[in-house]
Amino acid sequence: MSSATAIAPNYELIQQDGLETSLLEVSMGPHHPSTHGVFRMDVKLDGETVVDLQPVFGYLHRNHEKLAENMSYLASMPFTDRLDYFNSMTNNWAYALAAEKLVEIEVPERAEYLRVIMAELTRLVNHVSLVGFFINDLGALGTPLLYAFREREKILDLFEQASGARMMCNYFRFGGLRNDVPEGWLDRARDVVDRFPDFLDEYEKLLCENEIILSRTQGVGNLSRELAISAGITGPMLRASGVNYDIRKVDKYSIYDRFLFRVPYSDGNVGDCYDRFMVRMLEMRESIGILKQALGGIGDGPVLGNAPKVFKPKPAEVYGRVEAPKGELGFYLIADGTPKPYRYRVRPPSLINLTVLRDMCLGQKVADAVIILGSIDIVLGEVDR
Amino acid sequence: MSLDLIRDILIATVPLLVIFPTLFAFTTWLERKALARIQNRVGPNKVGVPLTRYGGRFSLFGLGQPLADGIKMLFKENIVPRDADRLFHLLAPILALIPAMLVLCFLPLEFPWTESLLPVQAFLLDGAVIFFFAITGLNTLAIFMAGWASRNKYSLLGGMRAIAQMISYEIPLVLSAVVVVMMVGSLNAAEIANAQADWNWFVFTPWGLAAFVIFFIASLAEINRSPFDLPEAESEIIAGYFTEYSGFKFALFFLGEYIAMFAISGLAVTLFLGGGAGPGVAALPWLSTVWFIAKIFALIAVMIWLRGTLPRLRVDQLMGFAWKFLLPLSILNIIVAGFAWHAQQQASGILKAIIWVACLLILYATAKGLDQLNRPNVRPREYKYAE
Amino acid sequence: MSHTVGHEPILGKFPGTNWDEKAGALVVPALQAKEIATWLRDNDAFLLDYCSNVTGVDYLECEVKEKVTKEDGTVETVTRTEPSRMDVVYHLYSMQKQTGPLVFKQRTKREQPEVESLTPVWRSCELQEREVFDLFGVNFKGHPDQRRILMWDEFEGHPMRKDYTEPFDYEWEPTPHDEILQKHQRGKVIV
Amino acid sequence: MSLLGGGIFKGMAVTLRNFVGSYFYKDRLTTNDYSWRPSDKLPQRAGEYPKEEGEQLRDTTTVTNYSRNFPMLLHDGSEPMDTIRCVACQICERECPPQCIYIEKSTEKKENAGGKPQFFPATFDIDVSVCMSCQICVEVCPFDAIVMNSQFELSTPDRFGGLLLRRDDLLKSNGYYHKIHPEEATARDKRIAEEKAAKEAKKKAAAEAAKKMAEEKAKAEAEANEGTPDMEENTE
Repeated sequence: MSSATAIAPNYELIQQDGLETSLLEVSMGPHHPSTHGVFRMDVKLDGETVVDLQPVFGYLHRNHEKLAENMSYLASMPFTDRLDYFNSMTNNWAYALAAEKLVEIEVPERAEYLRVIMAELTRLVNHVSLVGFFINDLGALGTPLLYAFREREKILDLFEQASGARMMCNYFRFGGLRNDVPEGWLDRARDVVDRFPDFLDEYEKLLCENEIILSRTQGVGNLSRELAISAGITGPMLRASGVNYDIRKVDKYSIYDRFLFRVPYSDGNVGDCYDRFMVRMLEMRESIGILKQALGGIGDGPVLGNAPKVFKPKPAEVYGRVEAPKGELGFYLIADGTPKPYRYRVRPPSLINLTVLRDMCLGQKVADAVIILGSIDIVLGEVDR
Repeated sequence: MSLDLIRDILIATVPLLVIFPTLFAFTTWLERKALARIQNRVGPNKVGVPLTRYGGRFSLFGLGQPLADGIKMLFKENIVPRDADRLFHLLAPILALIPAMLVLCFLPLEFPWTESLLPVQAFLLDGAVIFFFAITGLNTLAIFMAGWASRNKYSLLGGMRAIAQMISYEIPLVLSAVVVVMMVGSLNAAEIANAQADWNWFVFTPWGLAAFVIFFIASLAEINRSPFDLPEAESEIIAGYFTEYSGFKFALFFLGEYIAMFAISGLAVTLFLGGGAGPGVAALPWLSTVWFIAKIFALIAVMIWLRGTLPRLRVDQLMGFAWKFLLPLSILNIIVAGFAWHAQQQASGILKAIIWVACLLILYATAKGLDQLNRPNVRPREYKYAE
Repeated sequence: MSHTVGHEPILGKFPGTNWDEKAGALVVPALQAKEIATWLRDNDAFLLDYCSNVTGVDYLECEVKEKVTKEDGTVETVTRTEPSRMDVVYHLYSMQKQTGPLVFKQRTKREQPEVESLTPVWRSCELQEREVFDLFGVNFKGHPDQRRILMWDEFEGHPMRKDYTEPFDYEWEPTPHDEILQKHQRGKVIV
Repeated sequence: MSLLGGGIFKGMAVTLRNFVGSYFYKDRLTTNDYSWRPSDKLPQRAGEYPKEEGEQLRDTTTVTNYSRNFPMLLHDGSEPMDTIRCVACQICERECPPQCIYIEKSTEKKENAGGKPQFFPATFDIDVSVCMSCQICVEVCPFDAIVMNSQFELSTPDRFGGLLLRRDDLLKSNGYYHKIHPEEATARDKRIAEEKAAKEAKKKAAAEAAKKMAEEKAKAEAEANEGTPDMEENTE
């Protein structure tokens, strides 16, 4: 049952003095309070120490790819919202990006700016609530989480005003956006963005120097640089392991080359939960910088290019990817000349980041397994698809 | 048994049985309300008195909530897992409540009506402090019983954690109380409280302060309060030892936990915070009870505040903290207290101040050193930025 | 956009490979895949250390109409039969050189497909190859832990295959416009 | 050397500030207190929001001018079925991602808002237990007949019938649409008017062109009949 590539410590049944003991097998999940959805970890415990761990998923599997292969290109756009339901905007974007590559549609400039604004707001939403959930897994009584939700609420209001929905935004279209933002939206967005750093200061004061958080997270769930690259880890988790790789910088998709921003990454000595937590905290500050530039530079114009309503691309294969808050979100589309994609594949960052869960958890305490899972930042809608 | 004795027993026990469960109901409301406000929520504000549905102006800040909770608990189904040990599953919550209620008797509470009625104060036991620790120790047994009888792996883990934690933290708890016992020279709770009259609270001495801090931290662990709520760590082991409890059994556990909270806070007040001492006590003796309970609530407020702020420790760090930090510190504190107390007996004002400052410095430096020794590499880090 | 990876050296080094111009992909015979993948990862010219995406593509046997320009310049539509096949597609990037993607395809037959597992080369393939095994039924030789990942263990069939037909689904979500509703009204389905 | 436990004290200061602040600053408190609303004004059944014209529930942030929940069908006049915009073309049924729309076309035609005899939906059901509020039907509709409603109090004890919205439940007037989504409705009406004007202009132009052509034809015929040699000059 165990993966041969992982290094398992050679635990055996302890038999001393004729006393027969065995390992405690605990099935954590699928309805455990802190497995972030219907995720299960089959954990073998020696006392409190994790000896073996097998992630089990698929409880939320709905064969999103097959569904999408049986409907038109546009119709699977709302389903992408449901992948990573925290970040529907970036999911939309990744899909739109891939489809736009397929038919080569130009996106108007205002739409590009709005896309960047939406994506960075999404990143704020994701990171701020991830940190909240993470501290919740550490055992805080939801206080940081509720502070995070307080701020998230303001951003979700912005989403609702623009797209009509708070989480399942379904806002992006091939060649732009569904509709322009309403009057006064940009000012409200500026207001939210201007006040966000105050909240971050408060948040950092609450969390970043707390001795308990420091000692709980440092040295826990170490992920080496080499393993992170080999295992295809992406996003903040990769940068926490000391690799400077951000698709916004590498691909320069959309108009990210117009903004000045920095990518925080650790020195790669440990790559533990603390690094992953801090990289996200620092990334939020950079997102605010991008948002300020984008909200300052946005001009007037149309938001939807001349995309055809009936979408019938020529046979081709494309792979479009964006830096979603959780990592590289890619869409691999194969068109065969019909209105439906022949092959539609989602490259889910959450699932692939889980590859190293076992390696990080072995030898740690059971309480650490929970926070390591929390620091990976998974959403089961995306893992199971 | 004479009628008088029965009367005395009733007079002495009934107030405890009435006051503290009432305070428990109030405390659950207070905790929910305070935590809600800490988390920028409103908290219970609907259930009024008497249990009005939409509250409105009769909601009284939701004070009816504990009553509604209690009624809900009473009428909930009592679920026992199929393979559980039914007898011990039933006994555990009762056993958890009894020691907590029992130790309330040793608190030097003076009710105004008992004074005139009782020939002797029933609970003025000479070995009160010892008894207190002895009886609170029983709580561990109840918790492990619950964990074992539930036949649930999470419960078992919670029970095992509880045993390890409570036994470990009892040592610094007792050792920090030893300082006060040394100063007073008595184990009698009332005598300890009386020794602190006229603002001579032990918390105002350096060794008393250190002992109080250790006592408070250890008591948090002893009653499973955040950040030491490992036996019931929600994010790791569901609800720990009471995962499989529902309905009134759960309510008993809950009650036991809060009563234990009152009891240990009451002991902390007795040992370090002057007992019932406070302004106006000399004129109105019953005010001392009010002061005593007010001090208990001050400590409970801090506990709630801590619960709203802090995450939980890990199990090995928890044990390390007890054995490698609190234990050496409390032993050092006893030594420091012994020497300093003798030194300051003959000293004048300035010298006394110097001794006290020196004591504080020694204790703080030791604590800091122990902290460094225990976690040498734990500190905030620097991060790089790529343009 | 990304800096593309030149594929010519690979074709020179490994004669069995060929370049699919239409898909922009390197097609590799299944037996050689691991060797080529290791070379691509370690060779200084490529350093493709990051395998981003692994997926399968199922091609049924189909008739393709192609316009062929004859020698005399006339255009004629030719119908030919494309054989069925199964592709396993890898998208490779280099984190060190920040280049990519190189699309890397293992092509195999559709019935009882078997390819070489690249999990020993890139760990990121581990869960994704399991997923391809689960949903397409491709057998990965050398995969350390090949079992179903998204579907339950007792599940029969491979749902992402193009010819997969779902069995009568007892977990059908009843809606008012289905025969299920009628059955429900007759009291035959308990929901 | 930092203070022992300094980080914890800092955190406690933050929580204390939030504790106090939640009593004084409204924007710290994100939860909405409904208790100001008398019990007889609490929503009792579906369709209670918004209660009055222009009321957008200031106390909640969940219903804004732009929020959408489930689709509704638009009509223009007082008698819904006389002015229904939908012509039962079934595009939305085909495009609906979760397949929650069910349409049966009428057998005979009937005059609709445009004044032309058109088909109309004999049945138009939306199963809101399946609908995912994606608005694709609104986008693909060529007749602006279906738009999003923001009504969200839809709970019902009947899982099947109660969550199946029939045509008559779905029919809402354009005035209601203006009330719940003022900006969007205005923009849509403007666009429809423009399109109509353009269509009419085109029609007019076409008619004129036809007329002109007819005239010219007549003229040419007349001229041909007359057989005058000036024709070439005329055309120049």
